[in-house]
Amino acid sequence: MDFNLTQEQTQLSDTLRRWIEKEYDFEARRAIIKSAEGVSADAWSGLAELGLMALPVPEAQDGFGASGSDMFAVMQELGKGLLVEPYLATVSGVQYLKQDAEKHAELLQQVAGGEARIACALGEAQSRYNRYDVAMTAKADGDGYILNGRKTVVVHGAQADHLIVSARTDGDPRDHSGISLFVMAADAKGITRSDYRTIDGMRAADINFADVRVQVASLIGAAGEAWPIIDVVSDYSCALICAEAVGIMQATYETTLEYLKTRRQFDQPIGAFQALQHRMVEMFIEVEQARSMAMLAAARIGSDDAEERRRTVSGAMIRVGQAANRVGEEAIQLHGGIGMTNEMQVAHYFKRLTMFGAVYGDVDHHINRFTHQPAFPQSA
Amino acid sequence: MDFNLTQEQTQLSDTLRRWIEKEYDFEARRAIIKSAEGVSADAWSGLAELGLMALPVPEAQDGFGASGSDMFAVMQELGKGLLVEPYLATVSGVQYLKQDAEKHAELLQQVAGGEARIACALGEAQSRYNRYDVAMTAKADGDGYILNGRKTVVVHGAQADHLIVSARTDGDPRDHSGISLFVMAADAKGITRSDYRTIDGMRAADINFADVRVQVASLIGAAGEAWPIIDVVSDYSCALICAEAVGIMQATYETTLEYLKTRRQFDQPIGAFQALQHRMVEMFIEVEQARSMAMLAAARIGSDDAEERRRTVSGAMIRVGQAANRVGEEAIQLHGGIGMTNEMQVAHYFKRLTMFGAVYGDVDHHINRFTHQPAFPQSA
Amino acid sequence: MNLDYNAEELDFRAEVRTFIEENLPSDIQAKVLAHKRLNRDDYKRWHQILHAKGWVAPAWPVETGGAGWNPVQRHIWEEEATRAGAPNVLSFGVNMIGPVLMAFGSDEQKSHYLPRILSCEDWWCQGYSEPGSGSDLASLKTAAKRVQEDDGEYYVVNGQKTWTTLGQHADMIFCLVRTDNSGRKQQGISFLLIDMNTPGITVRPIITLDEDHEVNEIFFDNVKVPVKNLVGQENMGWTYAKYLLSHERNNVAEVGRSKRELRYLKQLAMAYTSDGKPLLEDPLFARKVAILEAELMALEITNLRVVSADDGKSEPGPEVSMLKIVGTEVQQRLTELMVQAVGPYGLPFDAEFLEGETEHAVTGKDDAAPLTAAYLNFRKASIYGGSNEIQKNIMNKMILGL
Amino acid sequence: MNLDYNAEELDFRAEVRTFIEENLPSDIQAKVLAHKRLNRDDYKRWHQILHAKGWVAPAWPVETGGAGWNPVQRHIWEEEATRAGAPNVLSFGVNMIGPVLMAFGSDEQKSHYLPRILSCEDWWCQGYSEPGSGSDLASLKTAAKRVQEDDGEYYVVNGQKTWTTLGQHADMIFCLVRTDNSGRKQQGISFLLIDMNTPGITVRPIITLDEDHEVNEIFFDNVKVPVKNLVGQENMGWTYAKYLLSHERNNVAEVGRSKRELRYLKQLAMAYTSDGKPLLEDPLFARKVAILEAELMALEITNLRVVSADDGKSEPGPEVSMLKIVGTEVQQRLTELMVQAVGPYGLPFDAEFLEGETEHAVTGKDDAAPLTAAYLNFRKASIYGGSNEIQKNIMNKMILGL
Repeated sequence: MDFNLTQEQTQLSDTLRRWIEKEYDFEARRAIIKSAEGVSADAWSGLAELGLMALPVPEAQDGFGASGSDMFAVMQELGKGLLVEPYLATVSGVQYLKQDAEKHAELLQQVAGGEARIACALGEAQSRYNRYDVAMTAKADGDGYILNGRKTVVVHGAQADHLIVSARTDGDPRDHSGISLFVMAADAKGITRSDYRTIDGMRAADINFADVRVQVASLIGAAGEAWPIIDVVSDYSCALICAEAVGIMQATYETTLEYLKTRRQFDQPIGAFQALQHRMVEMFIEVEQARSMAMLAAARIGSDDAEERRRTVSGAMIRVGQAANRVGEEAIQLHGGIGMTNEMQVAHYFKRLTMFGAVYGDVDHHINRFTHQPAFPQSA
Repeated sequence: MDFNLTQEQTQLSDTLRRWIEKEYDFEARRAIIKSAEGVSADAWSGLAELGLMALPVPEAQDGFGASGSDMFAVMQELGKGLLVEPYLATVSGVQYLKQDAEKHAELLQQVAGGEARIACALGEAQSRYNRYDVAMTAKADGDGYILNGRKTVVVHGAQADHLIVSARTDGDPRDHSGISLFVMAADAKGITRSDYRTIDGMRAADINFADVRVQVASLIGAAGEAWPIIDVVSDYSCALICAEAVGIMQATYETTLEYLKTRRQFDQPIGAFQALQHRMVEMFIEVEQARSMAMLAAARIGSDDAEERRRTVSGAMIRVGQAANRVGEEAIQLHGGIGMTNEMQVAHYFKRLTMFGAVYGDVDHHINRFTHQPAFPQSA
Repeated sequence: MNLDYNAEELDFRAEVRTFIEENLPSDIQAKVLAHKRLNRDDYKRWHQILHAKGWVAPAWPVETGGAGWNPVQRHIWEEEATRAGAPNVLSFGVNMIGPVLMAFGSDEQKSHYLPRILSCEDWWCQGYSEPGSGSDLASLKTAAKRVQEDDGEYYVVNGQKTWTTLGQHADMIFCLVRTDNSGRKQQGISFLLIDMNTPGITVRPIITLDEDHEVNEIFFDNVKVPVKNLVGQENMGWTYAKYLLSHERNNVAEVGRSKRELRYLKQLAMAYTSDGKPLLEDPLFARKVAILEAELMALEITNLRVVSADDGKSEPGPEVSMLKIVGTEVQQRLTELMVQAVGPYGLPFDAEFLEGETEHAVTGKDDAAPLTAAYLNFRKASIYGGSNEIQKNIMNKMILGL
Repeated sequence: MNLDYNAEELDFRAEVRTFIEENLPSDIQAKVLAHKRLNRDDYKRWHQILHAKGWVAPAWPVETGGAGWNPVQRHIWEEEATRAGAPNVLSFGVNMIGPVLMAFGSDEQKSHYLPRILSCEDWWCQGYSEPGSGSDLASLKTAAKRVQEDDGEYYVVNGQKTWTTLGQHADMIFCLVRTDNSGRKQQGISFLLIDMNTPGITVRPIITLDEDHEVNEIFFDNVKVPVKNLVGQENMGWTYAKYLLSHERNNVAEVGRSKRELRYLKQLAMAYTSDGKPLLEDPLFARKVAILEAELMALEITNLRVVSADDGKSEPGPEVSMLKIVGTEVQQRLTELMVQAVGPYGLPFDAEFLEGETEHAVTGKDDAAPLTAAYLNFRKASIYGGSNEIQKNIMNKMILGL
């Protein structure tokens, strides 16, 4: 058993941290958010040079074939820096492509080289966190399919040049079977994207598909059998946002602790008040418990035991989700008014933590998933 | 609008409080609990002399026809004194008899005179908090019924001389219809009672019914139509245990506050520590919020609007139930080791608060009931 | 013990309800109900409608132009107004400086300012907090030095105030300033009325985390204030400030507003679905709503207990701190559950829609678009007006005595 | 980062598991699993079984008769033993006085007492707390005066200790006593070993709120203790006490026990029904179990992180306080949910059944009968061994530095 990062992981983390301090500080980030694109091509190149794009790509496609714990280390640092680049979207995309890697080797190589950005267009207006709730259709037509429908709140949907899209080739809207996955150029004919800001400094888009024609070659996995792929890749993404959230919470804890040491009221630092000390201890514990669960999830996302993977990942989404809520709200309360201003980094940590479960499922969603695992009555 | 007790209510409360201080202090109570009977005939006479037995009985049956808020005042005082007498059981029994008062006038008069004690035998091994889950049967036979079955954890079942019993004259075990209510002498042939202590100083019994024959005259209400009666009387009992719990919490709060003022550690009263001060403020708020809900429930138990009554009573069981848990656990923690000893009144407050929902439904039960009211989507 | 309104109170409620139905402008109401941001004109318009009716100052005596309502009437008014979606009447004039002037102001100050508060000719803001003094208000440093000039005596004010709510719209500010440094920090504070158009005043927006411009920093650079704008006596300002804070209790529990928001939350949870079913039918979500509803039911009674014990004359007790704590917790929890109710639709941030610049949200979900911003904004509720930690300190001192 | 056991560790686990399966007496196991009360003989029997195997003192070096296991091995042992339903080996000898004697005891003390700890010939108890000194341990008052008598030098001890766990069974007690009043309260404390059979010692039961006799008051009335029973130097006892407290970290998170109890909770929630369905299928109950399970999963990793960072030599860090806080919260919550699971069956109190005097509970529900008593009993977990408030103070000082 070993809970330390490997030497390589530590090295990459350190390099990444230094890069963020130099290239992606508060002001730089603000400028990127305010820009028309909402993301930074320079930052993308910079991250690619550090090896972040090649990291999750299989070695066969010019990548490094990173483990879950490698990604844990990276996401934690990206969290501390609150990066708004389409990294998670792209990495999740890579996971989809990996399920059918030889077929999609070219795109994987492009990602590894920093030349492609991917977004995953899975959610729809009615689907909430249930990725099997797919109304969008893909109709077989000659040597391909014709897609019609609308995907909503697709994170970085307008910043990607490739989209991974779920559509129904068979079955009723909430059937688990009959769902297919396609990868396509984001500017394919019939696709229109409506880009907007998100409250946590990112971008998302609603994407309309009107008679979009794709080839059979764009399928990921077999037609109609995408659900197990979506399930496993969503868990991968969950583990990554847990790691990211741990990084944000660590930074939130540190900045709050620092504030309690320096802010003076009633002729003493406010950290001298015992009621606040105990609450800070509780915040520390929240971060450590969340870190433990995020580490466990990262270690299990490659597991062959699908039920154990689901249990661990949903357990992590529960525990990290609770911590994200508590740590974020408490940090603002302990900062008082100053934490309410957009000038303070802690406000941005808070916003990101607030949106922790908005894409991959909130605490209740994962409680439901956790308690509906067949082994729930026995597990411990 | 008036939130004060009336002059009569205040007078009764004061008299009752003085009586408890004199006749039912910690040592007296301990002796009663240790006694073979587990309750005190003297105390019962004393309470009857104060008018407590006549209080809930209709005026037509020699009672005072008390309102919900009269009972609120009384139960609050009984709570502070942690009385272990079969008062709630008897008063609940009175409510059942009141549904068919002329028929059961004699027993009501006996209760008013302090000559009868009643227990309500509704729960069964499988029924948990669902009083419609009745497996016990009553089979029509000539001019009466023959009862067979087993009632469990009947509070003061062995101390009562009359029992009110639910049994199924029709339908399947969990049907709402087909349930009938009977009142009978507790020593009727075929009844065997197994008496035991409860963790909070009371008594309860499992009661077996083997071919127990009762007359048609012992029916309360119409055969097979007891469910609405059980529903309304259970709400009445709920409102009363809420009031009792508020009395206990008030006493718990006061004794804990006193302890924080007198117990010294690190050369100061432990109440000088801000972390504990804030927690005591939170305890104060819990008690006041619980009191408000208990007052509202007491005011609404006579309401003709059954749904508003259910909503208010279940709302009270939710809020008071939460408070009972938080106040009890926090009082023990703030007392430290000394609160763990059976010599301390606070330990007994805690035990009673712990068992708050054990008979009439825990917080989850009442959340389910609250959220399943037809108007839940609109109420506020 | 009787928890129902009497006939007179029911009549009053009916009157109030009818008036609001007939007079609340529907465009303002729509903004409030939809959690969109109000502008200066929205506030002024509603203020002037109430002024015309004589209802803008519920607690002021009739002879000063107020409604002269008793505490229960005021509660009914607040409940009905907020229930219907009326904006709050801004506190700074009616509930804050008004009562202070009535109690401590000169006759000239009363006759000049009070009518202008009622008519909204003067929009007031508050100059209490400073960057260095948040919870520890008495440590304030903004200095006022008394000087004699050719045209009369003045205070020259230098320093900075912060968290000045809607100060960008204000005509007047009431300020705590330091006129003496020699004694305890609570001594040497004076209470000044300052025209916002005086040279030397700079208002700088503070953009909050929801990207709203609601609060400001105000800088004073040799601002000359005539001595007649001193309230009461020099160096006695702390007394007046405490008086004001103790009267800042008006509708502190916000029960009416929270009931309205609870209904809105339920509507959302019926409209938004998971797995094809309304979210309100999900036991886990329904549970959270039920617990909150029970808390709010209790708060309503707790509030009424405090209100009905209020004789309108004596100082409000520390129970007001309890109303503030529970009231803000309920408000915050409501916004939190609304964000949860809309799931992924909590993510988009549509500033144009919030400011009323577009008719519909970019996502098409107009009901969801303002919610996360509202949640973020409402974190202030447990911080301003005396943080909930300060309220606990007050309750500890005044009730518990630890 | 690798969260799995290596092959060596897996082998060790298999060995441990087999041993427990083959050697844990089934009657003791049954009591533990059913939350019934253990008697003196139960503890001794298991202790001696482990002693025979050489496993009674996992952390002691092999040369002193210990198992000499590393922290991960100890963790595996604790996990397996508690999982199977083995009683804890009593801490007072093996984990508390043993390490103190190894570090600070005289050669004579070591050679006499250590083997008797391993064999359980001496049952030890702890004399730390006094009625006036709970969290503030150093304020203790029990006095020891050094006197010369004909047959040698003695300490004469007068005073009172309290919360002495299982002191009614003990042969020996280690005590903190005051030998000097002149300096700071932490100075002037000495560490004595006292034979419980010495004249002048009275043990009085404290009955806890679950009507159990687990703790005691111990009175010392002119109790003569030979000076050779002083550990280390006079007036240096606080140093040894702190050393002991910092080593009282053994299995403080109680992960193995809590996992066993979680499984038991789920069994209960499958056996007890509401509306004809197992309670575990009620979304509200399942939710509480899931949240607790996730907390316990996290705690297991947090615990392993601390364990794997422990080199077995340096002082354990304040992380141990975190394990204590979260560990006790989980344990308490488990007992709370068990009580909730059985509904009305939490109410009956069947002392005879708990003490093993009857085979079945009076209600027939043997599984439910002990649960409320266990819940009540476990409130102690956040109080003793340094209350969770004290743990937070420690963490604040050592980690946060506020």
